[in-house]
Amino acid sequence: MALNPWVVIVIWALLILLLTGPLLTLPYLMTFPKRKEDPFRDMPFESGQVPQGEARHRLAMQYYPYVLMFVVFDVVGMFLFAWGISFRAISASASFVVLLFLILLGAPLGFALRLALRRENW
Amino acid sequence: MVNLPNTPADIVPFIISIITSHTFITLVIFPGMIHLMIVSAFLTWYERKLLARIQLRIGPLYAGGIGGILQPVADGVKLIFKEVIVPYKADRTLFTWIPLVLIFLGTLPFAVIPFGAHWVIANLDVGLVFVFATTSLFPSMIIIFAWASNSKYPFIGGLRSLFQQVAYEIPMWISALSVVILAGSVNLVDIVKAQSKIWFIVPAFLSFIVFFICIMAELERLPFDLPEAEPELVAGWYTEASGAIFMALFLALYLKLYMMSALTTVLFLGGWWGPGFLPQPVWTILKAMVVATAIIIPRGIYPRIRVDMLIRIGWTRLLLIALANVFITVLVVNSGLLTAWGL
Amino acid sequence: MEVSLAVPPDAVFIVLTVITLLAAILALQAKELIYGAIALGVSFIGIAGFFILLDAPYLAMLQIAIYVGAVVVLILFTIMLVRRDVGEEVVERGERGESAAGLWIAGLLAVAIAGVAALAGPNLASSPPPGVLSVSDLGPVLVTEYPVPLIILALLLSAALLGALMLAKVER
Amino acid sequence: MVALVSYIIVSAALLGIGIYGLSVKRNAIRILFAVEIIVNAANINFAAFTRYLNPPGVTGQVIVFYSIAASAMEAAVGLALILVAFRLNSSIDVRKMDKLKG
Repeated sequence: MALNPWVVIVIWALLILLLTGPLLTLPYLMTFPKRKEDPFRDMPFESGQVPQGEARHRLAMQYYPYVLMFVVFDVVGMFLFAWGISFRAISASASFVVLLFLILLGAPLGFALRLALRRENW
Repeated sequence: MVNLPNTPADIVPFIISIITSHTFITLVIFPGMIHLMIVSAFLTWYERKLLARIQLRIGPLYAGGIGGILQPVADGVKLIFKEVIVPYKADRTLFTWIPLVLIFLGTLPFAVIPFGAHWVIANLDVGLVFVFATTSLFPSMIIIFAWASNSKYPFIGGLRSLFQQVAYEIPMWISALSVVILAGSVNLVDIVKAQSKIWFIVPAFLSFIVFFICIMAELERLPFDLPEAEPELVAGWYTEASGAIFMALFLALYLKLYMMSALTTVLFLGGWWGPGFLPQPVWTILKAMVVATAIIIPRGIYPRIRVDMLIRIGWTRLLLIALANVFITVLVVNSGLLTAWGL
Repeated sequence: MEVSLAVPPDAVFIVLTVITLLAAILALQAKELIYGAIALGVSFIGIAGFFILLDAPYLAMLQIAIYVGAVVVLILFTIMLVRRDVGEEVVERGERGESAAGLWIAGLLAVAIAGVAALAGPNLASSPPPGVLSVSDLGPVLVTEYPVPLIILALLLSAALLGALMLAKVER
Repeated sequence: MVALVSYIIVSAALLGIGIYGLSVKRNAIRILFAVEIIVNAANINFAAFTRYLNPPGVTGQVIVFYSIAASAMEAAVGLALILVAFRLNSSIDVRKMDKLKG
């Protein structure tokens, strides 16, 4: 009896939910919704101080370029995987295109890193 | 095809036939649930004991005979019965259910990781990409959890975690690409089968180093544990987690540790291959434990580095080394140096 | 009585449709933008499910890794960069009438396309024909048959990276 | 089995949802959501047509490949634009972006 692997994965996912669901569902049903709000008990931890100001503050832009580079190189990575699987099936000259692809991306990567590393830009 | 029971007398043989089927055994017992529960509980104890030994302490001692090996069970019972405190003005729904999603994401990749030639839950053609796609969902879940906590330390820790995982994901993929080129497949079973003569750590040693550093960063382990740096951020993005929620997060992190160790084993350390006096799955688990030990030990030894340095290293050094290694692999494969080992 | 343990594709299809459409609606209608982003991610995962049904597992993984793994992260990051009180949807005067109009336009368009498709339905395939390429066949097609789009893709990626960085940079 | 029409209908419904969001929402990030939903509706069609009408070929899958890459880049640039708009206007409501109006 050979099942389609995707069906097995769906069964596996349902099994995980079935077994780990009670871990949080039971405490949730038993305690969370019924309790009254207690400002002292529910106070966010701030090393014993009373929290001041907004917790979800506006964050610094400093690392934004890295997230941007991640999005770009995610695409590159997924493409390279598609090429890597079939590397043995294609000729070396076809792989040259991929080399060109990477070289073309090298320059903007370097420039983006240079921009990102300068603190005064952000 | 299965015969559904027609008469009440057929029900017992029907259930037996289900339980003894290979799919059921792989799902529930061996690479599946029971094995994962035992190993992840063991890993929590193992880490505490190992770190204690490194720092000349004793560690867990009392619960359950040998060296307090039942300590995880005691911890679990304690945490389940503790009160769960949801911080003031926190987003209750997300705060409660994201830990469950994290456990789910930590467990799901085990479906495709082979522990033996037949000990794999689902022999998927896109196995490696499936693992990477699943692990790429961790950062967003962590930042959502941190946002939902409505507290300053978790928010800072969550952001650091986001940057860190994002910075190290790409080098990790690119270093795994060398393995894919060598094996010519992303099916994890095929990747292990391709290592029957030589483990990929030999032809792709640099990739292994890069991959190992990247999984240390992905797992937020020292020296890359900035998201949960104790002196600065109390406990990072899970500062506000308590009781059952904390247990769920803890479990998710250890499942991820085991998953990454097993993945390293499968990709670089020859998976189930080993001398024949032990069965295949034992070799996989042993090698994964060695990798896990190598991941844990630096926690007792190294200091942590600064967050901007960390991200810069990931993007400049590791990415370049990984890409260079892809080219080296391509050249080696094309030159035919590895034909002696059937690659 | 013999039954197949393989799940019928119809049931899977219906479940996926419900998840995808509901999540897409929620992505636009949820009060908090964070919930909207999560719903958008769920909707993308549902579409990945469609790709799996269509025997394109690599595309499904691509969809999850790029959309849910990267784009949703970027969206979450941006939501947290624009201040929280502004990130909230502000329902102002006049939106109700517009939303009715928008609903009409969108509904008419969708019904028109679906109607044309349904009219042509009997002529279209009712079940997928056999013959599927395996995962390893996507790569050669990408590299050998379409090299020029690949180079253009590299240029597009560079342009997007640099453009977004120069836009987001503080100007002095 | 699932008929090809079903995929087209799902895709049309997604397109409808996307166009609704595009025409009604005023929050720039929501508009981006709507655009992504529309792109995905098109992707479903490509994958379905290539599976049903061109069986052992993967041309449609390659198109989806590029489409996903392009729309990821579109999201990156779009979000950068939203950031700039927020910096200039301290609002991401598209109807308040009227600095160019005379």
